[in-house]
Amino acid sequence: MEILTYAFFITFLAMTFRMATPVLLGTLGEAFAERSGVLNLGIEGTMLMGASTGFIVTYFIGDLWLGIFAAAFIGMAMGLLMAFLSVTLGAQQHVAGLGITFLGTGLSFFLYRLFVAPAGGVPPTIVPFRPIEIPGLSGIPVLGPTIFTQPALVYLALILVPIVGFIFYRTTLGLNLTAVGQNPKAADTAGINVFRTRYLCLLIAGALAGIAGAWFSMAQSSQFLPGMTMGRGWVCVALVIFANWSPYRILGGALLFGGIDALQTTFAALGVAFPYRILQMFPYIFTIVILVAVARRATYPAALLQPYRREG
Amino acid sequence: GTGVYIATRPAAPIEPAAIKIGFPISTVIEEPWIGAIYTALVRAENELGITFDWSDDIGYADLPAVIREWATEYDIVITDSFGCEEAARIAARDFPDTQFVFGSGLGPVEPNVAVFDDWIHEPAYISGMIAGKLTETNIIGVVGGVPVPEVNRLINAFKAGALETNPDVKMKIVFLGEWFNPPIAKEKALAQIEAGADVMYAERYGVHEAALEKLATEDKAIPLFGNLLDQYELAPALVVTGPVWDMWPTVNYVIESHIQRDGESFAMDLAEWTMARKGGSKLAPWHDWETRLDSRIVAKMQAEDIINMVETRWAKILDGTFRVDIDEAVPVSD
Amino acid sequence: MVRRSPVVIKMVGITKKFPGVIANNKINFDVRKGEIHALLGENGAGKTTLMNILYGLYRPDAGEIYIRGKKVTIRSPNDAIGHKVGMIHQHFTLVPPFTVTQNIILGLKFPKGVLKVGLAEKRVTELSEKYGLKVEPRAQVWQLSVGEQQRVEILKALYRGAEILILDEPTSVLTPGEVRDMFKTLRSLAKAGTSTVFISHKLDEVMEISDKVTVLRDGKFVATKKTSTTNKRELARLMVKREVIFRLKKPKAKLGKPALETKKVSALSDRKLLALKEISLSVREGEILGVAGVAGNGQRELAEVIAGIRKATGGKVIVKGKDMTNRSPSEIVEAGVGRIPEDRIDMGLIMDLSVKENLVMETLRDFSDHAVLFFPKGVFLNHSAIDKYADKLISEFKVITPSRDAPSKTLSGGNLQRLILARVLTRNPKILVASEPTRGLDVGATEYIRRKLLEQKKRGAAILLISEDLEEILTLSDRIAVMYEGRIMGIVPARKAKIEKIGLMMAGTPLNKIGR
Amino acid sequence: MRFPLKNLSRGLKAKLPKLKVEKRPYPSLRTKILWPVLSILIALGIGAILIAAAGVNPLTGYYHLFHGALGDAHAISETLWRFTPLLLTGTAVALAFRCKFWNIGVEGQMLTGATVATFFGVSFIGTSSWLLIPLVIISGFLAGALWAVIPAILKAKFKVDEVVTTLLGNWIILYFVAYLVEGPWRNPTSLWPESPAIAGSAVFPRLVPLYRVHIGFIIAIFFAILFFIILRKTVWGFQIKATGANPRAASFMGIKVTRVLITVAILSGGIAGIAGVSELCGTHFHMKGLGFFGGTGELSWGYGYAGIFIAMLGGLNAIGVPVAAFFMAVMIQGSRAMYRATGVPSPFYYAMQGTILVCLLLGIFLTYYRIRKVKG
Ligand SMILES: Nc1ncnc2c1ncn2[C@@H]1O[C@H](COP(=O)(O)OP(=O)(O)OP(=O)(O)O)[C@@H](O)[C@H]1O
Ligand SMILES: Nc1ncnc2c1ncn2[C@@H]1O[C@H](COP(=O)(O)OP(=O)(O)OP(=O)(O)O)[C@@H](O)[C@H]1O
Ligand SMILES: [Mg+2]
Ligand SMILES: [Mg+2]
Repeated sequence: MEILTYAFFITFLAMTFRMATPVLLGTLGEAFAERSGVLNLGIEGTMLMGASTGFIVTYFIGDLWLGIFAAAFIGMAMGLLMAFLSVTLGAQQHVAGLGITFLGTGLSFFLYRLFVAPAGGVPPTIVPFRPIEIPGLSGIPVLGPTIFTQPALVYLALILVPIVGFIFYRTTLGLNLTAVGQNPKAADTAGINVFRTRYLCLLIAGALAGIAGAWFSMAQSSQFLPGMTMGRGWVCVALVIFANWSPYRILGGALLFGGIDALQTTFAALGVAFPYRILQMFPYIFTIVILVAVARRATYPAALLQPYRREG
Repeated sequence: GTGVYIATRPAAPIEPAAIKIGFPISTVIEEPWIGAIYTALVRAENELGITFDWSDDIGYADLPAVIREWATEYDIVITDSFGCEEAARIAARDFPDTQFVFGSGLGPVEPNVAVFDDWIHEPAYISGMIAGKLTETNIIGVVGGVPVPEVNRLINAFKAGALETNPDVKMKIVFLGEWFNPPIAKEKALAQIEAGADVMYAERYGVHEAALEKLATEDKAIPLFGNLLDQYELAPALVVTGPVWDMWPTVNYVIESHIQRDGESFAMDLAEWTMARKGGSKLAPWHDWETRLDSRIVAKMQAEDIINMVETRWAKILDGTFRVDIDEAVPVSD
Repeated sequence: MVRRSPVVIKMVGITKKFPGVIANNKINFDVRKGEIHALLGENGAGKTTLMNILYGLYRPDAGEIYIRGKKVTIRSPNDAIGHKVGMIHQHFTLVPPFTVTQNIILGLKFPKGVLKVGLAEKRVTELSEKYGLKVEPRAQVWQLSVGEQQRVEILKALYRGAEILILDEPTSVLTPGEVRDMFKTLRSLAKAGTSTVFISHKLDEVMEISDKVTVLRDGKFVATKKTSTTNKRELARLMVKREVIFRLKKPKAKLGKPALETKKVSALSDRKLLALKEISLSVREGEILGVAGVAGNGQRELAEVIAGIRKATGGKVIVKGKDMTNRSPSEIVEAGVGRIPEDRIDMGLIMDLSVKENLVMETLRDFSDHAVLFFPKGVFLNHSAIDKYADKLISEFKVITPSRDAPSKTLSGGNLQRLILARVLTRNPKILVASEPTRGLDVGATEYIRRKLLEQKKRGAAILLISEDLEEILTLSDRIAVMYEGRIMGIVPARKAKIEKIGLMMAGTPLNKIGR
Repeated sequence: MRFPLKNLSRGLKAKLPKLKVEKRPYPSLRTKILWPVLSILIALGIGAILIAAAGVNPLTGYYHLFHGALGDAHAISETLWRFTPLLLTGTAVALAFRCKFWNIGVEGQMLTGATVATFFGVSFIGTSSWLLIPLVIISGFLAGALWAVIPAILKAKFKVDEVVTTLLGNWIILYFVAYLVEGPWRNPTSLWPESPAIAGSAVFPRLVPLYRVHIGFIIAIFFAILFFIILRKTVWGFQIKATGANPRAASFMGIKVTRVLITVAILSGGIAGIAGVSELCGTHFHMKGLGFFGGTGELSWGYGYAGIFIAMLGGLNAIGVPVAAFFMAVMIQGSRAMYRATGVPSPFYYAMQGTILVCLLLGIFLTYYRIRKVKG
């Protein structure tokens, strides 16, 4: 089998970026949540809500960006719920997050059934995001057909990396939210509204997770199916630790994960004789290995998992 | 339990309108295999006046219990029992007066379990023949669901058909390992297209989208072959045809037998009713192919005189002079 | 000058209730411009609460606040900062992984929300030079000493243009030398017009630095005095409403064999830095060895190594002649060591468990000594024995609790400490390691606990007393060891101990370098 | 000129009563029962909206729900049959959560247990039930325990967050199981990917002929009682509670927290493994591959995740967990019956599960905090 060819390499590289995109979006969002001290295990359910809402809106209105907007919006609604549970009520973050995921998993399918009734024939589809060539850049060898010929959401995810980096390291918001996640009492004393900051971060996390979910139904395919995010939300939870909560490392982690995923997908598609089920295990095993490797160096936000409540 | 067995036979023959069919299914109604049965039941409802209820997403763990529940309420219970063959049969045994029709890989059971499956390898073979003619790179891609016999025999038949018309064809075959994963199916199809496949057999959803994307962005026209249902709507410019499963003859036959036997149950393998000769399997309709399909595909089809080839061969299949072999081994890429 | 300057803060009739206590009861409190105003009172008198209200951390249940003559509502620290009020908490509110500058600009507005770190660093340097608050703007806060961290806190307030500075027990974490430096800073700030509220229990300091003193007792306002017209004795009486026993009588005890020895013990801190450097100590039966020093100089690590919850990286811990280095906590308890940890709430007790469960925690084996069915000893708990035991201890140590089954978190601070004492002392330990046994407790509880410690000594226990409270060390110990940066600076008999000498040692001068 | 929105909102705020959250130091038993029950009622109310959205009268819907779960012997048997794995996974999770070992991997541990049990169940055909049933149970226990103890060791030794490792473990074993049943273990006589049937002597006997409740039910009850005894009566249970409440303090007071963590992981994973065995030997009789949507195993069907919900709903409490598991069994069985009777889409149950959990968190909050109106 012609593995080590230029064409294969291009296919693999281009797919890497696509496989990385939802994980990148979700993990960037998770970084917001966790940096502010909230572990958001609701990301998988939020993604599914994004996938279903984005699809439904696009299906009826026919505008992709409106669909993305709706996915982000529903993601924010899920983030709001998460914030209400974990910030206002101070519930166990693990449990609140799992609750959100349960809810999102069920509700996404429920809504789809409600609005897009099953016909028993071919499933309804939309015209999804298609690759866009960036003028001038798409001609560059290797990079052109891989990075610069992708659906808009890939560009969105990539552009978000430096933007998020800028927010985290160069703005008051970034300083504030990091402080809130490290020492909420100190942040409060310094005049930062801990609650508002955490709400904001969870809203951002929700919006990004919603868009990440929409990727599956609106770019990587053209239909919605229950559970179609395939556990990518959980991967985000692992990657953010791997990346030490830094957006640039998140990019690296997402590409690494996407790369492994793409490698197993391309191998399988080209008929390389290796049990594909074993290949499917790789990204998860790999993530655990990486976690073990970085665990001692991981500098968790000190207030992660701790609800903040002002006494008195 | 079904209550008391009534020994006296009703004087009047059974009215179709009095027949209640239950259709509980383990998977979801969106699944194309289920969709084919559903479509036939809707037709039976419209044309014969039977009533039917369906319920999906039951799962194989629950299906036997649901079979028990539905057995007392319905005259005929149609279901898919692949994942719980034994348990489903044990459940059916307790209700000898209810007619069961299982989508199953195993045989029928006296007195009341009839079985069916999608035996659409014949149109799959023909589709393969077309594909063999249409490919220029001599590479055909296949994205399949799970390598189970009913999938394997389609892909193998498709491959045999392609090899007949084009002995140089190489097949790239990949399985998703799932029945539903359009995003990954699309990526796998894209990888095959990048690796030279210029004709695709879309056993599963997602492949259409890959081809549509290639058409939209690179103006590449990749002929597609659907599966199970008439899928031309998914990509009118690209879906040439594909094996289609028509459950109507089977459903019709089961209802007729039920009436003829005065409601007494029977056991048989309904396989022949899903094959070409009884109209249970066919090629998806052409739907004005000359206008809807991409002009390049049309040109190629006209040049190769595809329609003629298909019609000749189909006639041979119908009159029994051509047989498509059934090969259920897991197909592998060349 | 003081009298003429205008009132900048006026708090009238402030009341604040917490479940079970009235922390502030109709308190009136005024501060003038440029004044250093001490706020004095026992533990729990309500000083911190009153200032937290001024700083917007708590909302008062009743009362009014006027700043510079205008009535204000302070909903949050942000509002307080807007009124140019700055507060330095007793427990610092810094973000450890941030740099000094990042901590200082935290919460400030920047144009378009984009940080200008370089500019901020320059201003920090200017300010720190102006007021003699030496810090490195780019250092990460977790690497700083406690004194430096306090300077960061003060700079933080000044950077925000604070004209009213609240310092909650600022000196409790400082060496005598650092205290002097800080007073210098406070005076220069006052000269520049900054008003300071200075909270302390320490009468000497109050007399030295303040212009005025307000005394609180049990959440109520007692009096405001001009410092120049009052004295220590009067203030002490106002604080506690009775004559204070400044010294307990130390009982004589027969000195026995060395019971607890450390030989060149070294250990790492949580941050993996060397926190203990070859500590050698020896405590004899019937003796209290006090360990003095400013917090964070290795006292905690020392107690934890002996208690068996921190690994010694070198050296030996010897208990009654037996090497017990790096043994498990249960083995160490078994060997007769009683441990009163510094952190009652997070270490000494499990707040979610009941009073009785906390009482038997260290001796589960004694309460599982019966076989049930075919299960051997040590599997099932003997609940009736536990109940009896708990009732006995509760009455013996006068622990006030709704019931033996009440969660410990419902107990007051003093009772929590009694609970620990009951658990530890009832076993008559041969050796006792007590860290900050009276921290945060009021006079009654403090006296009770100190008496108990002296009783144990009389009984013949060897006691290692670790405390930041120098007065406590002087009151109880027979010998005093001073720790600085993980080393023992020297050991002196309590009788001969001079405060100045100990102060020098606390600031890092070894005993042998101190002249007579 | 700017619209004085700020003033407007200030003015509004002044008009509205101010609310204050305060802790109830001692919630009474009444409060402790009232709020969870009330929150479930609220959840059922939201559920009614979902049912109505599907065009069904909520009362009819709920009638079918409860009738379908408890209406006759068959329904009760089905509910108890479903209760069996739910009680096991709920207990497994509750035990782990009690010592703050956040075991999200019960789903995977179930599969591991079932996988190893399949190996023995298929290999030892012809062995007597008296030998084979204990063998599959013990082997399933050990396998589940192994799958849980790895994250526990990683947590203890390398400080790797167990939430993530247990979760990823679910996916690893899921694909491994798929590999086995599609490849080396594939049943040659079955068309669907599954292992050969386990020996008849490994099949869990039914409690009542024709009804699906099997001895797994007894085993589940056994572990629920064991959980109760451990927590209330044993030294180990005491250590688990102490470690969960404050590991630092527990270790200070001589409890070997690492040992407690590891042993808890073993029992938790073991019980989860038995849940898998029970599903294998009581329900499926073949090891199954991926579920239809690929996210869970056909055999475990999300019971492991439901266990988390049950443990929380039951307050991690030895009495609450069985009650919650039963409630859950009724909800699943009933909502499926309702769907079949009325056509309310089947995902209703999942949406309901999330809704209940969310409402329950609110209920827990209101148990321990009170919201009071304050003046001025
Ligand atoms: N957040 C709180 N919740 C409940 N009670 C509190 C809280 N803060 C303080 N209290 C109680 O209010 C009273 C006054 O406490 P406060 O902290 O103001 O005293 P203080 O004068 O600062 O004492 P110390 O000298 O120990 O610092 C005490 O009885 C204390 O237990
Ligand atoms: N949330 C709370 N609930 C009940 N009591 C509290 C609470 N917070 C503080 N306290 C009590 O209020 C008193 C004062 O608390 P504070 O935080 O000022 O510590 P402190 O006693 O001043 O500490 P230190 O001994 O270091 O001076 C202590 O007795 C403490 O136990
Ligand atoms: Mg105080
Ligand atoms: Mg104090």
